Amino acid sequence: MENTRKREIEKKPSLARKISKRLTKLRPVQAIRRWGISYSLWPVHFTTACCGTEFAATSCPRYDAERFGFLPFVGTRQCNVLFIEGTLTTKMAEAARVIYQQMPEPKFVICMGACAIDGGIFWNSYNIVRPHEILPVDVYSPGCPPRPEGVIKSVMMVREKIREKGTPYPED
Amino acid sequence: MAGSISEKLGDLATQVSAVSPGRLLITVDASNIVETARRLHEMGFDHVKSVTGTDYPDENRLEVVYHVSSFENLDLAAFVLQIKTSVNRFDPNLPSVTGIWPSAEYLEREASDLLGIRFEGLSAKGRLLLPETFAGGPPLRKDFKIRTEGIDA
Amino acid sequence: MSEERFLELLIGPQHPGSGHMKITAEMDGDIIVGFEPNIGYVHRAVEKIAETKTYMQIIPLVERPALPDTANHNLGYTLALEKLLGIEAPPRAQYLRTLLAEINRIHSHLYGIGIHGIFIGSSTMFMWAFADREPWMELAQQLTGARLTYSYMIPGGVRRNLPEGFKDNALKATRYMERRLKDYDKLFVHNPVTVARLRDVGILKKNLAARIGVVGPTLRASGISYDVRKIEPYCAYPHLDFDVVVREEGDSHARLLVRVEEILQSIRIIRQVLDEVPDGPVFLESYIKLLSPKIREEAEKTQIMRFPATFAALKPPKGEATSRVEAARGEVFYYIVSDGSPQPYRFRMVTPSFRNVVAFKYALLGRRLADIPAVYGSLDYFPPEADR
Amino acid sequence: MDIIQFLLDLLFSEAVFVPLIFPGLLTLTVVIVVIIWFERKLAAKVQLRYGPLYVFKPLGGIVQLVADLVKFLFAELIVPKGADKRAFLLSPVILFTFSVAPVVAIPLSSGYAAVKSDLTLLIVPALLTLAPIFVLILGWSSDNKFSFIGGLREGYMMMAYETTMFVAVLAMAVTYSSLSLIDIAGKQSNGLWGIVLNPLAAFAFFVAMLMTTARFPFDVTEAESEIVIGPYTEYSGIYFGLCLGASYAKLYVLSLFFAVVFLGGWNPLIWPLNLNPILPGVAVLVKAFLVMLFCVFLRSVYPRFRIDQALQLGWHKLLALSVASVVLALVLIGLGFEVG
Repeated sequence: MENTRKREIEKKPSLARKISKRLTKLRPVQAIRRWGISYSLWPVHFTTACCGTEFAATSCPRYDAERFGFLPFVGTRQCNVLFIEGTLTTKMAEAARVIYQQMPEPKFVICMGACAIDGGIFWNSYNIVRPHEILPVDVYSPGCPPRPEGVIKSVMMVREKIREKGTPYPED
Repeated sequence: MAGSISEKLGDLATQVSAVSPGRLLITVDASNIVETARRLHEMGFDHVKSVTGTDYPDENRLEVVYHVSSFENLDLAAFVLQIKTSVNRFDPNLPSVTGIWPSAEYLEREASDLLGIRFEGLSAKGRLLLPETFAGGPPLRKDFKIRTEGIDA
Repeated sequence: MSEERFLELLIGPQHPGSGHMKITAEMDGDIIVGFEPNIGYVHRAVEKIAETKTYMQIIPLVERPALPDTANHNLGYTLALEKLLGIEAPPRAQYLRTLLAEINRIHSHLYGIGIHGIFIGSSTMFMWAFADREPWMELAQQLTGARLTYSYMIPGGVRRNLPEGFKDNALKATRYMERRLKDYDKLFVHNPVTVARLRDVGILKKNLAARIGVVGPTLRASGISYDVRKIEPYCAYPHLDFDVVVREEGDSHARLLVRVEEILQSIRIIRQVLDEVPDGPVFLESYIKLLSPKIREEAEKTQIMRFPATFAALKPPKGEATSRVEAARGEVFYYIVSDGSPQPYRFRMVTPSFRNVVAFKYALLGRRLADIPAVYGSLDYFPPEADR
Repeated sequence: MDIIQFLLDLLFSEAVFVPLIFPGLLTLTVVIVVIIWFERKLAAKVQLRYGPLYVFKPLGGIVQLVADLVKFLFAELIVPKGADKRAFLLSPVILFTFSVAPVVAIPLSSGYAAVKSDLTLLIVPALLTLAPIFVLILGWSSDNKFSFIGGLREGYMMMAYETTMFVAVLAMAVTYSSLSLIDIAGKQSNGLWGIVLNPLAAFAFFVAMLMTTARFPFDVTEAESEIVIGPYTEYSGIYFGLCLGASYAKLYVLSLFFAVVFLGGWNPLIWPLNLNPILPGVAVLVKAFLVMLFCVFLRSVYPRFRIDQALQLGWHKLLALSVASVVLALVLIGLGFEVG
């Protein structure tokens, strides 16, 4: 008796979920989803180090990343791109993890600068963390600091990645 | 300049000398640091530029350097006083000069964080730059090794 | 009950108004009763790493903490190193150093004004300031080959000579900037809303500012005419005619105005430098002699200097040197202890932002929550520079 | 057949057509998409940039917001651990509903309105008053200090602007001696628009409108450098879209209201065109759109006020101004000035 009731409770949401899942697996829906996400990459406002100056320059007049729908936004809950702008220190790494967890799926991580790849000029510092140890990085953008063109290129690469491979659904 | 300072400090300072244009070296004993600070402050040296230390493990001493100058008196501003004192590496205790120079607060906190010097009378506790969980000794000491370039790196 | 009167607000490190630090603010309603900046989020151990690097490798290292203001940090370090080595750069190099330092000061100030703008909600000011940084970075790029990290000043001179057509471009940029500053004035600097937000906010009185040891525009906005360029002139500054911008109010708006007026002074300096730059070598003759004849010929042809081989393991004699220069955010102070080996025994760098961090507490207590970004922006606080 | 006929009748009856299609939800969606695009483009123009461009290049990226909406639609919906789940999930929906609802009371021509009442001038502001309460609730339920502060700020602002707004509306009621929007628009047919008759009321209402919809320079509820995005900080996915939409819906409704009361409504259109209910409606919509454009354009001109300054302005200056507008209206009436 109890078992059947339990199954019912389990079944009820799963039916709605099934339908929604079936719907989202449809080709046109998927295409729309990819199109929407790829044109609406919002990086969260999280400056980890000095590359932030060049990151700011990326969305400013000469380079204007907003042309691509790339709009730096303030809250973690609304954004889908985490930019690691340069060195990640031990203290900041904790924050970076929390922010990554706060962001809704689907989300992407872009690492900017040599420091975010393997420490760069600070490779032997006692206080840095390599981002790939704590976060699933999608794209690296090399340079110290990368020029804004390089940052835009890395955004383009994420876009291509979304279009070619799609993005996982949160429940998968 | 060196003359007037050594006159003011009297026998507090073991050495007052001009090392280069605009730079004066004052060596004092660690116990006299607050009194020295007070007298220099009376002369018009109103702020501290830097509080730092150099570790000499061979001599078992930590040389603490205060760089002091003036903002309000522009004649004194041309001079940077280098006040040097030494403390024991294993028991680096120094009285805080924040009572006389509030500008030393963050500098002293940094020195205690990175060099392990204990400043008595410093109100703020806890680490400043390093994470609270940082393990290992004060990083700016010479026995704190980091990786270096080379064959064995 | 009394403990629950206050709301503890943690701002940052991910917060649009915090930058790279965590601010613990205790709020009594809308009033700040406790304020503790928790810095160190960008502490990358520059001082420790410097002990493992050769003197030339430290040049790019000191630039990284202060990315918007690399030239002045580079200059300060180079001056300290030259004091250790007992050399002095030729006059033309001194003028070129001044030129780059002032170009850098302008675009660093623009950075500060822009961030200040976005902090109190003017996105247009942010965009304009960042747009107008570009011509100056372009100029610096023409001179040095890099957008931000110039590494232009080396012991004994500068890396490159003045390129052709630079003077015309620079004069064009100065004229453009003067025009744009008038636009800023209308849109932001004297916008009634800006004035309402900034005037009488975050006041640092004259004697307080001196006591807590703030530097740069923050100090000068409090009525103290302390500018290292005048107090202890270096490079070409003794030969140049410029004014130290001082304001008496000591509030956030005064700090903004000091920044704007310093841009005008920098333009004045750049014009003088372009007119008066003497002819001659840009690198110390004794170092040029060390180059092999082929490289020397090439360097003479391209006007791009090459390092002599000794630079790879530059060994200054045993001793100490200190230097101070006026960077855009204030005085940078270097203290180097050499033990005669290729690496410094102790390298100390005190940056203006680190010395200004104390100002937060004094400027913000008793103010409102919305004043945090207004004061933060006015101090032009750059956390990587403070944490090093 | 009858059923189909019935359904068609139902769909085209004003009670359904107005709230759902024109000028209700459907039009609102299109207007929001276009106005946000305009906002971003306009700001970009002032700021020497292009703004959204590549998403649909032939039309200059006009579907940028559609892409953003699609992204929000497919984004994960996060309910924070400490949040009051029911309030957290319900209040944005109700907020949006109440922000759109007043649209039914706004007539778009003399014969085209869902609510045919003599009191429409009061219904619109009255319904709008309900929305901020849900901002307070959602700010509280998010279990986030910034949301909480944002919600409180919205509450304070509500008190400040609503008084002004109501007094300004009262001034217009006195001026026209009517409480029916249809009457009011009709009385402006002689070319004497409300903004000319009583500029004080128009100005007070306009500033109050900026305050209620959190436009610059009164962006204090969503002041990003202080409290992230204020009450909406914890919302992700489509719920954030709803919150954002609610703010623009409010702007839309108030702009329509402003167009009808102060900008002559559908009046430039002469008699034969009035027969078709849609055409005058388009005229009102265009006027409202221009008002909205002006509102969003202020973003690129002004920084933001502090909350105490905004409140001070609301209570000290605007309230006095709106009272003055009532006096002006009384004087007009007292002089025997017959409107319409």
